[in-house]
Amino acid sequence: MSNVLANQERLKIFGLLSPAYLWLTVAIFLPLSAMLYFSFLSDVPFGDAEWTYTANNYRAFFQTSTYATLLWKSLKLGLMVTCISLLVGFPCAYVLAKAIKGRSREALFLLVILPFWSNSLVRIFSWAIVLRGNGVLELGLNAILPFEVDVNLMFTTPAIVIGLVHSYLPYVILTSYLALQAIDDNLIDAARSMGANKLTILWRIILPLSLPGLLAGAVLIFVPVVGSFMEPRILGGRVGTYFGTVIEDQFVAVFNWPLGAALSFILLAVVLLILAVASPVLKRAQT
Amino acid sequence: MKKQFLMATTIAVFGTAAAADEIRVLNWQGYGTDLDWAVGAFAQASGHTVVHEYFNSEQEMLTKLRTNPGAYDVVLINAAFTPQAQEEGLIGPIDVTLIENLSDVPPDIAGNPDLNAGGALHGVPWTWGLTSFAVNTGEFDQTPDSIEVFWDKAHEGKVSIRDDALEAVQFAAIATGQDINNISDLDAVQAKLAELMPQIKTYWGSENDWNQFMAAGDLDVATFWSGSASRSMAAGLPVQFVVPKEGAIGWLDGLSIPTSSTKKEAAHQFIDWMIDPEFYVKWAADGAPASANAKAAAALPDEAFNKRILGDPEVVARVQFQRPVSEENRKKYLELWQGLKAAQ
Amino acid sequence: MSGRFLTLLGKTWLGLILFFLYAPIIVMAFMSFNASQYYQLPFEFSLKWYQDLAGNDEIIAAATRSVLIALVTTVIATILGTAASVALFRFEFRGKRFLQVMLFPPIAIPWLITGTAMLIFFFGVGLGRGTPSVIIGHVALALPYVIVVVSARLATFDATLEEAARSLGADAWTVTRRVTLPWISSGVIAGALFAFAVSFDQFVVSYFLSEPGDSTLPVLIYTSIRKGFTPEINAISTIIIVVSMAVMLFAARFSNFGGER
Amino acid sequence: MAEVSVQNVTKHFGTLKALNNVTMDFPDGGFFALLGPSGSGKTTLLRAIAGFIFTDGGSIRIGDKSVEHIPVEKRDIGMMFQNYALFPNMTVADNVGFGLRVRKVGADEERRRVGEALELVQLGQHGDRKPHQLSGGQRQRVALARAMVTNPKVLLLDEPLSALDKALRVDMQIELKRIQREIGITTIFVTHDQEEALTLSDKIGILKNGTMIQAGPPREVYSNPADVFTAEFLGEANFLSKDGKGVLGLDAASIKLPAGTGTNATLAVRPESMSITVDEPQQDDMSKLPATLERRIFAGAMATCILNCDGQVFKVIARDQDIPELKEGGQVWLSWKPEKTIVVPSGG
Repeated sequence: MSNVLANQERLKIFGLLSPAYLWLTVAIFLPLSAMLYFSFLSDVPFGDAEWTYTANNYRAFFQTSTYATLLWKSLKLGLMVTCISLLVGFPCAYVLAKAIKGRSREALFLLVILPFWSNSLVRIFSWAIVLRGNGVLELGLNAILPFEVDVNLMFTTPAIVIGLVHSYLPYVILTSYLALQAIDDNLIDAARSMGANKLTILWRIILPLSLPGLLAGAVLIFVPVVGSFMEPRILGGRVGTYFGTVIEDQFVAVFNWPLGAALSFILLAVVLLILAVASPVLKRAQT
Repeated sequence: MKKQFLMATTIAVFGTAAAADEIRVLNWQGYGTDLDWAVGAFAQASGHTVVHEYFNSEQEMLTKLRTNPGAYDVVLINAAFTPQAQEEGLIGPIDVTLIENLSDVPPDIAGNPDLNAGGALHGVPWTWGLTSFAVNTGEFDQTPDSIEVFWDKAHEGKVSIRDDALEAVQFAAIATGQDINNISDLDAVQAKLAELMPQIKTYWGSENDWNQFMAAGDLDVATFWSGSASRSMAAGLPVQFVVPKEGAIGWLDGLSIPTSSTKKEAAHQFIDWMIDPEFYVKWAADGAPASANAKAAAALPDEAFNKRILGDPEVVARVQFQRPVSEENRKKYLELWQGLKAAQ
Repeated sequence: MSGRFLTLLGKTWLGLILFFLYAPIIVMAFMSFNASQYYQLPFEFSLKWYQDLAGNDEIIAAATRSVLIALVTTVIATILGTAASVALFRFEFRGKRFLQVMLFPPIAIPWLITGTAMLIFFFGVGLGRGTPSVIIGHVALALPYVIVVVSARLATFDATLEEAARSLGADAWTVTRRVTLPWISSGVIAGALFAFAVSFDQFVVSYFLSEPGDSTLPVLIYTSIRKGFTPEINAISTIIIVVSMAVMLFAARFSNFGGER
Repeated sequence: MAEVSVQNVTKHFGTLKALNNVTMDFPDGGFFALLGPSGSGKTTLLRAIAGFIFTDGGSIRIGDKSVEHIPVEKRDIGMMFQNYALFPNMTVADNVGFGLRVRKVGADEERRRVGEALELVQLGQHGDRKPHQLSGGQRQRVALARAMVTNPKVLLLDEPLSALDKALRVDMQIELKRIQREIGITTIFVTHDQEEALTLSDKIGILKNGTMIQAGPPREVYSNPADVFTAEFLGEANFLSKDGKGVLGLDAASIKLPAGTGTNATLAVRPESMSITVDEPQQDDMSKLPATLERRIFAGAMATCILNCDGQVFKVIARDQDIPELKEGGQVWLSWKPEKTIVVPSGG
């Protein structure tokens, strides 16, 4: 009896999961495996190119301090962008989920996601117009403020952070919103009836209950930001060299795919390691 | 009208106005071959239509050729890469008898050793130009004549070079008085670039970047390509292209036909049209690199950028043309450049 | 008193953030009406770029193609992703953790690398280039986002609701349809919006996998950077944003997602 | 423990008058029910007492303190929610201890009082469980313990039993009453179930459209409803007349009315007040009516009969053994004592 049930369940799991994962396998996992294979070659095996198996591409990471320095710089950038996005986005999601009701909430929710539907390059270039000297920000501030200010953020780390926070903020707003919306308002009322003030409610009830959403948002931000290259390159100028831009160079400018792939897999390994270390800590925080 | 007539006669001479083909051209975007009027005139005269695909680096172009056999009929290749493409068997020899305008290309260009890799012409010389620099005329009373302007503290934070390892290294080689194709003192290059870094506001990646930075007043002086400079000047930006006394990097672009092309005849016709003076003069009016065709270059009006600056034999004498770079050197240059960038 | 003040403060914050999110969009739209080709200020009104755009078949075709590909991608990725999320949420089985972890590589590895890998692989297995390959790639890139977003919503789902429904005699499918799906609908819609955004902004895969002449809007933008793109790009982007805003707000009027519990 | 007093409280939601000049006293230690259909304002009133809603006018006192401007968290109340609102991220003990921790009573004190509270609701062994591991009835007890553990001045219950099934509900009613008696806390609960209200409370307030229709002990509101609505809402009633107009062509002489009944009053009789006999009852002091037995529904000790009296349907509930054996369609007599006729003042 239970065997039949187990079989049925297995069939169901298979039926629900296999389309998505089959798709991912064909279009992502197998290609990435091929890439992993390439990362151990001396050259991409196209045409008449000669190649041999080698671990040199991975060794390259350790041979100069350049890559490690840049990876560390990228990790710091990822952490900073993630923290800022969480601090900025969570209150937004809270207001959206708890303070605004009905139709206007849906409309606002859509408005948060809509900027995503524009081309990222166009968005980044628009930021450049805002942030550069004599740009929109400076003109705007000088129009409002009674005194003259010089604002030229272009080609600085703050410019990169602004651009990245802008690109990824909707993720954290969205996932936090979904989690917050699921919190029964009665729980908040119940806590108040027991004498809890707003801070206690936030700390003891709302944050723990919305933690899955916050974490999903944090992962969705941290992971791609560490490998980002477009925002740093365009908005960072001279200071915009990061691990992602070096990988991009290997693929776009130099076409040293084996080295680029090796660097990408090192990035992936480090990111997964960080998530693995962080997940039990965060899981404990939830209870 | 005259052009159509010309084209018609060209084709009549070949006597091969065969069935209409669709030829696929692989090139930088906005680099001559994809001009609407040019493609339209070609289609009207020959019956062949033209479809474009673009690349963003030479390496990408080579990869596209490798991974898409049969997809392209004409490809633009920088002479410094022609030997590699030829060695890999990606491009085939040109049938010179099918390209009538080739007779107007001076022998020293047509005989370029890189274009003639493997002992036969593999790239029809099309355009050439310089990688030097341009200055914002509003920031200079007198146009500088030395590359040392990049290291001038007066322009600190208002300088830009392209984010390209080879170009950066060759640029510094010129500044240190070395042969760009045979750099003997790489340490001097590195030191010179390290000294340059604090001067730099940002790197530029594309003509678009360059124009926007200049237009926004972010830059006083930046490396640039001659063809792009002529376009920017034509568009009204207050810039002046400079070929300094220390010299400049020269490059030559050729049009090649992939071995795997199935429409070679139409491809030859298209290349012939591309080096036609008729086409070139009209193109140069909106800003184009210099033509490899002497007759085309001569047909330019006297005030034209390409005639004024690149037509000057004294200038040409200072140019060092790029030769193929070995894989080993390429890696060395990249490491050097990345190390410098990462240190910022 | 303080409650009302906090609410006001919160709404002001939300307003500020919306302004931040739209700042570049507004600038983008403004620049489409600015005469300068190099995005120079001060602003000088002109409809030139819209006129140019009307005559630019290439951009219009590319934009249309992008929208169609994004729509197809959204539908496929949302259905497959939601099914997978439900399975990951509802069942315990060996290898589940592994499957969840496997969602990270597509997000963590820059699209550039994934796109290149696809190119090589598709080339290797002879799948070749063309719109089907582009869609296969887009769906694969959008799937992890859909699964992560829908799972985040499911994680807040009270499993006892399902148990309650089943105890009332509803079969698994009915429970899914009547209890689970309505609960996660806002997550599914959010996932769909993300899938659309991922596909619509995706240039690497389209760049490598689309047939010459069949480029999408991001590919067109990416390849034109070198020479410089004109504010025509701003014009088409502005039109797309305005139209999607209208469509979405219209749809929001007649749906009830993300609404009351 | 304290008495609660609500005086002339008014609350608007936009144009909707949710509470209209509501007044009711809740003496110390009593068990009170707010009863009414949905939308009557009973929950609004409870939430106004709790402090979730600030009223537009009138006064609310808890003990000797006027609380209109005091927010919930400072009112020192205990509240139990319809779906219990247990914190899913905390154990049972942490849920119950939440209010104590907020009050910073110290870890030992907290442990002791949580233990006591859980003992009181007979869940002493379940402190380490998470809410989702409990049954519906257990959750309800946790919610109750949580609401009481801080010794609040007043205990507010919002439809506390509505999520339970019938059998469990009756058990919990008894349990709730026992605990309330034991600690003697002033308790106000909202319900739409009249039976629950009648069973549990010392005093019932009946609301309709935001207005307090009647407030009084259960027996009083049951037998002397203030208006037709109350009469109908508090159990079933067989109407003899409405607003002075006879609902059936009754032989007026056969119905004995209490003295002083106005001519335009509404008259009704509860189903359990009527007797059924085959022969016409001989007592002159009884009200009586001839009727046809239409259906007889057996339900254990009791039975429900549906009768037709001149086109008007009456319902009678009586002990099964007291109803004569008759075929459906047989002729019978209905009779009841005159004081069992409910006289509802007109215009109520």
